[in-house]
Amino acid sequence: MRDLIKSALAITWKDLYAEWRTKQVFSTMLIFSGLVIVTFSFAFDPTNNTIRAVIPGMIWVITIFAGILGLNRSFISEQYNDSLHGLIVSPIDPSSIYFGKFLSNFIIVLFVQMITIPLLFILFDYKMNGNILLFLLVLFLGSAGFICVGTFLAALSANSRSSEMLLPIILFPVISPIVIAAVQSTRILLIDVEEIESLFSWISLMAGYDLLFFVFCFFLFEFIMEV
Amino acid sequence: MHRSLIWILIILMSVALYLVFIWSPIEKVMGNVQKIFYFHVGSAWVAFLAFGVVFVYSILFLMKRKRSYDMIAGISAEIGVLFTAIVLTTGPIWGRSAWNTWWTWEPRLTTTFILFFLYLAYIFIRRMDGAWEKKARLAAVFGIISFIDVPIVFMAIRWWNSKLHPIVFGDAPNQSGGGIEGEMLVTLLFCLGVITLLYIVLLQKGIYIERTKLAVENVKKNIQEKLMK
Amino acid sequence: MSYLFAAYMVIWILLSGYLVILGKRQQKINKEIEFIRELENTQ
Amino acid sequence: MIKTVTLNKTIAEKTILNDINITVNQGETIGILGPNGAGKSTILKIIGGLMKPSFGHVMIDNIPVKENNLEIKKKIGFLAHNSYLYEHLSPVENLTFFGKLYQVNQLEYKVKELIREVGLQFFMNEPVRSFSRGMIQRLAIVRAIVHDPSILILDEPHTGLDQQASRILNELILKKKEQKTTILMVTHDLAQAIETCDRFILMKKGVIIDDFVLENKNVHQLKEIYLRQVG
Repeated sequence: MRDLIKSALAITWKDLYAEWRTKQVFSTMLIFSGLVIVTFSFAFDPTNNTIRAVIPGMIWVITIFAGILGLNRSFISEQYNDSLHGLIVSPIDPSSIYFGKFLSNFIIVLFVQMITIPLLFILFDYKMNGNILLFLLVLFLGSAGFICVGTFLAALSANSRSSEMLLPIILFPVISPIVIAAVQSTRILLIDVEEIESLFSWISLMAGYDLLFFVFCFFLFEFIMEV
Repeated sequence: MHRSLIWILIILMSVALYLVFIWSPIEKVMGNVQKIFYFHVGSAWVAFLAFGVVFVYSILFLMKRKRSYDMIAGISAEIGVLFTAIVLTTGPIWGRSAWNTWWTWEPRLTTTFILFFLYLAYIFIRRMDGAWEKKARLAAVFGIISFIDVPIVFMAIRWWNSKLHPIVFGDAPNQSGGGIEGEMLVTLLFCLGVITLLYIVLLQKGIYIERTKLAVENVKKNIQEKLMK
Repeated sequence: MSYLFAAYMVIWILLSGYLVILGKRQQKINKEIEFIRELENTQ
Repeated sequence: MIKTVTLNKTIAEKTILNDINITVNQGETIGILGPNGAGKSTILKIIGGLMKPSFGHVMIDNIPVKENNLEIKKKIGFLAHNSYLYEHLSPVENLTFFGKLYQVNQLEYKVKELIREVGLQFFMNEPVRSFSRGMIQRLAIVRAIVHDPSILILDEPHTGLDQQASRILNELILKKKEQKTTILMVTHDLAQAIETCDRFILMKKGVIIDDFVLENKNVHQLKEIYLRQVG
């Protein structure tokens, strides 16, 4: 188990370091998020007061669409020089590849959120008055569930030549519960604070989803890694 | 065996139609339209059943790696798409007449909607390029993941639904068996049985076709190799 | 009444649509078999 | 040391390997030769753990490869046609990463030593992206031996190499051979094979057609046998 985490962290570190060198994925995700925010400003009148109602949805639309850009890259980049085969022949558990990739994708998405969400609030003149810690918890749990299934299905779809098209199609239906839960709990925190007692059932749904799918993806991953 | 099943199916299907249209009483509030519900519910049941079959045979495939398990899962998913499509079209028709709106984001309908996309995703994976072993393995993994997902989807949608829209229409007849009359129940159960039989017949047919296709392909490959020598 | 009619029409159309698809697959296989027979005859 | 027992592999109904039984003793250097599509690389991939056999199994040190997988993988160094290297990382970073996966001791020192050995010390902090094919292949070789494997599997290592890189590679292989490393090599290049290998296995269409020892380093004799058997 310790070896598993060690090699997973080595993979995470390698991915993040390569990303730090190039900043390719990160900058693409940021620019894409910016463009989505601009498009939202055309779609919903930013001076209108009702804009508050769509902010929770925006947060998750940005996270998920930007996230998919990164997920698509995370296993395609391993195909260059067949480096994924290098990971398979090395003495590590296949699940540690999953765990390592999950961590690096998750960290990148959290960084993107750290920039885009404040930006969204500023550009749409939204004043945050809910519980910030709970808000961060919701962001954390929601993104974790999304990336957990996303990393797994990215590895699956990387086997196809048209993986960029395949991934969104197979990913969205599976993550629909986490999207519902994440948007609902964000809405409760940002707008309908009076419904706060139902927030906890949403949070527990997210936590349950994260745990369940992490375990399943973790153990099923070796079937994806066969050549 | 297959042939006799088809005949039994045809006879039972006519009986089912008789029960639905003539024998069973007309519902007082909704009238004739309520009769959609027999086949609607039957199709929904088979859709979920088909997905369950995909799940079971996906697990079996990953353990035993037999091609026939993969075939059964694939055909079952296809039939599942067919019956989810039936649920998704008859649902709105009923909704239109009962609630005067084509679509409501009612939990069962929404779950079926997502189920439809899960099936489609599964079929997309099966249509990937590459050797069958790879496609079968990946599809099986997805079949397992998506089956676990369905109950969570249902739960999430029901919670979301009860928070967003308080139930305006009252319980629809398929949501609670409460006011159902004896004859209606008999008809419903009969229809469930007949549609399940229809599923089995379609599954047999599909598997038979896949098997012959495979056999023909093998023969063709052999002949090709012989001719090229 | 027309809604009921429409609903059952849709059911039958979808079902027979699937049967047509299955039939087409069968046809394709039959053609292949024919083709193979011809190949064997020419040998 | 290595033993394959009735190894079979079929991919999409096509037989790639048909009942392969090879026994390799410690310290042997084996060249696997044969035309394209003979299944040479597939054997290496199965032994290296990259592929699962459809039937049969591999024993390494009398342990079936299925169990205790990770311990066995630590003993194997695998060099494929592709380098497995990460483009955006430098040689040091690449080797350090793989060294970590193989849990190599004194990694930092070892990495520098290896890089010096293949003459890349001036480029050890440049990203691999800017390297030529020959430089990449040199780095790929040391990537495969960073953990001092007792079994070295080489899949067409000489393809695309310039003469100097080929020479460095052969020197490395011979050095490993002196250290009693078992070496399995698939190659098209008979001249390179005879430089390093003692035993040869000829394959055709998924079966072994000949298995002989040739220690006199005579390329012509090898060529003659090859042409007679494979055609």
